[in-house]
Amino acid sequence: MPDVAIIGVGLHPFGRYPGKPALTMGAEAARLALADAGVAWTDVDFAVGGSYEVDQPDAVVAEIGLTGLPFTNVYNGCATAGSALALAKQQIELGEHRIGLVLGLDKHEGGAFTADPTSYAAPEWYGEMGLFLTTKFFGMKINRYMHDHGITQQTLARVAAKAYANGAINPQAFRRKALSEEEILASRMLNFPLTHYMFCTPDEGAAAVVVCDAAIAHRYTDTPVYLRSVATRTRRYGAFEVHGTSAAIEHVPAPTVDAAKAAYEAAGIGPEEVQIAQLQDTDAGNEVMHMAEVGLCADGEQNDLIAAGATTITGRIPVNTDGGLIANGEPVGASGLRQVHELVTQMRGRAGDRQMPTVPRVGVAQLYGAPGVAAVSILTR
Amino acid sequence: MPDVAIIGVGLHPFGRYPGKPALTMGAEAARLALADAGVAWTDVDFAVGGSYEVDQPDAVVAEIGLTGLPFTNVYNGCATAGSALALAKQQIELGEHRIGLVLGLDKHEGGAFTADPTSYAAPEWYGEMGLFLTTKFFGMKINRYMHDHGITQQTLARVAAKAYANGAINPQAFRRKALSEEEILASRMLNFPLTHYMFCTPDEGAAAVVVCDAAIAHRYTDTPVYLRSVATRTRRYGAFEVHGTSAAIEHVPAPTVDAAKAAYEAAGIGPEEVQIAQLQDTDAGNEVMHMAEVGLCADGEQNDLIAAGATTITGRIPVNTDGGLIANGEPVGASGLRQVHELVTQMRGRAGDRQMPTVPRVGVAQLYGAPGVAAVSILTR
Amino acid sequence: MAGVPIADGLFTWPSDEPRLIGGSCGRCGALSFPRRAGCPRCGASGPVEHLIGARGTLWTWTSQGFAPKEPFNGAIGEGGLGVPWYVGLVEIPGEIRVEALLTGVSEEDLRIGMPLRLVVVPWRTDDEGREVVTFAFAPDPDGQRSSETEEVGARA
Amino acid sequence: MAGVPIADGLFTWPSDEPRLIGGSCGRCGALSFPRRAGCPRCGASGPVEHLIGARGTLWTWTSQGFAPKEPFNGAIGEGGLGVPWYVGLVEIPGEIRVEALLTGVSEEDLRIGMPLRLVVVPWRTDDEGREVVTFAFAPDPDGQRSSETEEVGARA
Ligand SMILES: [Zn+2]
Ligand SMILES: [Zn+2]
Repeated sequence: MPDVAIIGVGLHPFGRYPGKPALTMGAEAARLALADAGVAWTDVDFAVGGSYEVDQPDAVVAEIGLTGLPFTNVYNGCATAGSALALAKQQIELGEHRIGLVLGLDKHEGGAFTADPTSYAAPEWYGEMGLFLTTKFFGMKINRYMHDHGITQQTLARVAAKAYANGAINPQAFRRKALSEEEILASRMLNFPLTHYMFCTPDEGAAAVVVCDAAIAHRYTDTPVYLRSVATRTRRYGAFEVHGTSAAIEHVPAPTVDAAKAAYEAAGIGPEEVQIAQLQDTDAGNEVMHMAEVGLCADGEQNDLIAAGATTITGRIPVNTDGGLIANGEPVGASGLRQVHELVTQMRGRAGDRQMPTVPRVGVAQLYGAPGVAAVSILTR
Repeated sequence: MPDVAIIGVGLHPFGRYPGKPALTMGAEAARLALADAGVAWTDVDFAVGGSYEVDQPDAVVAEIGLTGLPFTNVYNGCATAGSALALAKQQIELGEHRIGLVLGLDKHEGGAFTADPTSYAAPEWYGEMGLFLTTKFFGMKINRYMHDHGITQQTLARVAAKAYANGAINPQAFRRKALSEEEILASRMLNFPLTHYMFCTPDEGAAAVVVCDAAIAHRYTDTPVYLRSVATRTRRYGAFEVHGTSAAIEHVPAPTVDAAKAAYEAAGIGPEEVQIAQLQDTDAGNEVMHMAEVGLCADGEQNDLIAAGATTITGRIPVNTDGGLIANGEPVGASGLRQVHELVTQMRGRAGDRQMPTVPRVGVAQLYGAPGVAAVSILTR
Repeated sequence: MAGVPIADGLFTWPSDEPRLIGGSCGRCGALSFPRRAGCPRCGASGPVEHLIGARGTLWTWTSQGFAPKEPFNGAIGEGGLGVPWYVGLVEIPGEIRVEALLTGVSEEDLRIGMPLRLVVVPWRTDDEGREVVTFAFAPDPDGQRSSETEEVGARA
Repeated sequence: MAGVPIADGLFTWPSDEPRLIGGSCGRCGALSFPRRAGCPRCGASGPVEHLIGARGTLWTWTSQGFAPKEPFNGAIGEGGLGVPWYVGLVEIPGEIRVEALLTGVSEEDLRIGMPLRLVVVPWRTDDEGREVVTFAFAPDPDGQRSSETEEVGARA
């Protein structure tokens, strides 16, 4: 079965672009990724797209060329990029196609998401009672985690401060102003223990990745990065999840734990080998919990690790080196491909001011979203 | 590489169900398909969902069981089921999974679709001028086709009358009243030459299919139907397509032609072997053109074939034996799986009043939708 | 108290001792709330009605520092929810954890493990002038803290 | 005629002989309308401006028997579009086919192959009271029918 290589990445920086359609941003990201790979669009065999706001990202072919290729759109909330990468990987592994484009694009214009609870299998009264909100779930999840494992609110502030610090040295970030832990703690309390500056915001942007059969990667690049595995999982009965009206007392791990286990196993790589991680930091609490869920540390070790700077760019296991969701915002369909863009950029040693001192060999990207789906990808160079 | 078998199908009849959420209909269709296959949900390794109205059909797990399985949502407009089947087939062929559920569900409450033109890569002025409509494209396409190939409006009326006649003997159809060709021709002209009764309407419903590695199909059924191939394609430059502000003078075939060619080739089966067809009949003109596009006849032969009853249930090559979109309506995400439901039902000889006299061995299902995507699947028993 | 429940089949009403109406799976025994058409663990259809215990402890909680958007239809401020308001996951011992609004609490006295009891509270006045009621959990002075009350961590 | 175009870069205006503004690909030569950031055939970026011929023939057409919904913002009825109104694909010989509203036509005289010419027509009055204009195609008494005028089929 062919290995899969990433030979090009492209990013339309995340932020606010009034009047600029999502598909236009998507076309720009696609062009950048193709140019980075040195691949002509007419040589691409298939494509996969992901977006929340745009039902059919494949419509981008009107902008980048009507070549007739198969172009499948996928959507799994915040984990969309995981599903897209998995599908692309499968198509190359089957040998039917050799070169593919994976594209994410979105445009969320201000404010939180609104939706019909019944479209998420939640009852109508759940929405009427004001419970159909993702952020309050994150507050409840980290509050219990802090209780069980002694994580402090100071640790949450440190995570957010790191995100803004990384954003400040990333020319493509949305939030480019460093914020102190004090400023973060003093900002408005949104969902105890999470303050305003501990959250990311929905925004706009696009990201693209060109993948190919690893056997032909050398034609395009001297620095291929290999997509070793992608695993996606939904929640099991007993996991405490978004939009859950109830949860079982029997406790089972979160879907990220299941996805990570499957991804490590498929890659033949253990979490102790990971040198850089991109984790879903919808808020600072999520980054803390996801560190343990993907096996980078044991539950409760985060206080000391983070206080010691282990997750900063010069630390032992840098997390969200480009500022993550907190500094980049989250255009849902594109967010996970921004993670891959950053891993590839670091693994190629091209991250500029935010380059890790030692170019990493093994990276992990993790996504989590409503209504309880996770994706974990392992990359190596 | 494993062959892929369909071992169960389930249908929540299409129609209007005020107050009933799409996911509830999806859960019912999934249960029916699982019961038909004799498979427990806990034995299903993966799932694929498709829907227009519900962003994340995977939320159905709250109704049918939180087993933690990977559940990918896909969306390619009217061709969604093709993308979903293709993805399911790939996962089984890769050998990672053995049993999968493919689920489509939707709930369109009255009226035509509205959307933002820029989400389909069409300019804003195109919508402001009233051009962002799919039905007028279908009127223009069949009008030119009639000009080039001598198809008559009477032929269009015959196609619609056949759809209503088949619907009348299908207990699960939405439109169950036979209509005469005269009534169809006399109904209001919507988009010349297409009258009101020549069009399908958006509605609500769900359909599900259980697929497995053919090597284990005998554990579940004596009448497996094999999914020989699925091909999906987008439009090429030169094809005359929905939401096109312009078209090239150089003419290339429609995406259905490309998808059909790829599907026949992959299946090792030619169009002359097809004994039953389910074609995208968004309107009667589409059925006429799609007959030729999937190779069931040459351009222009439709007048005589249809006048002779060749596409009726007792004809040489029955088309849309369950009444198609015209008699069932189109819940977009579910529509293509209804086609598969009907092919499987006919191939098992269980279609009751509408059963073909000779149980068919080879069937084709074809989908086409905005902004110019097509899917063709080949099934055999 | 009178009033129309916010939804049918959600809690026993009218009642002096209202209970939440859950489902119990005939195949695997899993409990769920509210009762659905299928079992959330094994997928078996038709869980049977199960009245959930009215007393429990707070498993986790958070505050809600901004008013929710549609489809929220309760009142905010005077006579309605305060801002911030509070929501928690309440563990009913040996049964299930239920997500619910918390009433009669403040950030200062909320503690994981504190005893709570089910109450039915006014929610809104509907278009026909009827009082709509819903369920919430309130501090239970007669209850016991859960056995795992010790907080490992401290607030910053 | 005065008026503000419905969109920038769509047609040359004001002008006695307006032309649609298309794009021509520097790599493969493909034409497109309107001009986009990329070539719809090969994907090369930056097609250059190409003024499309103002005369053509009707490649196909249909009627529109119901008023379109938003984002349609023109007038229906008095002084606006009639119902039904007409739309077609107009072939500009040797260049491209353009989708457009048809004006000054009725179902009786519409024929595939008939000669048409570009016109700029009133569309609506905007919020500031300005007349907005757009493009359409109208019968061209000086034009030639296309060479493939023969209709194989007949209307029912
Ligand atoms: Zn059960
Ligand atoms: Zn070109």
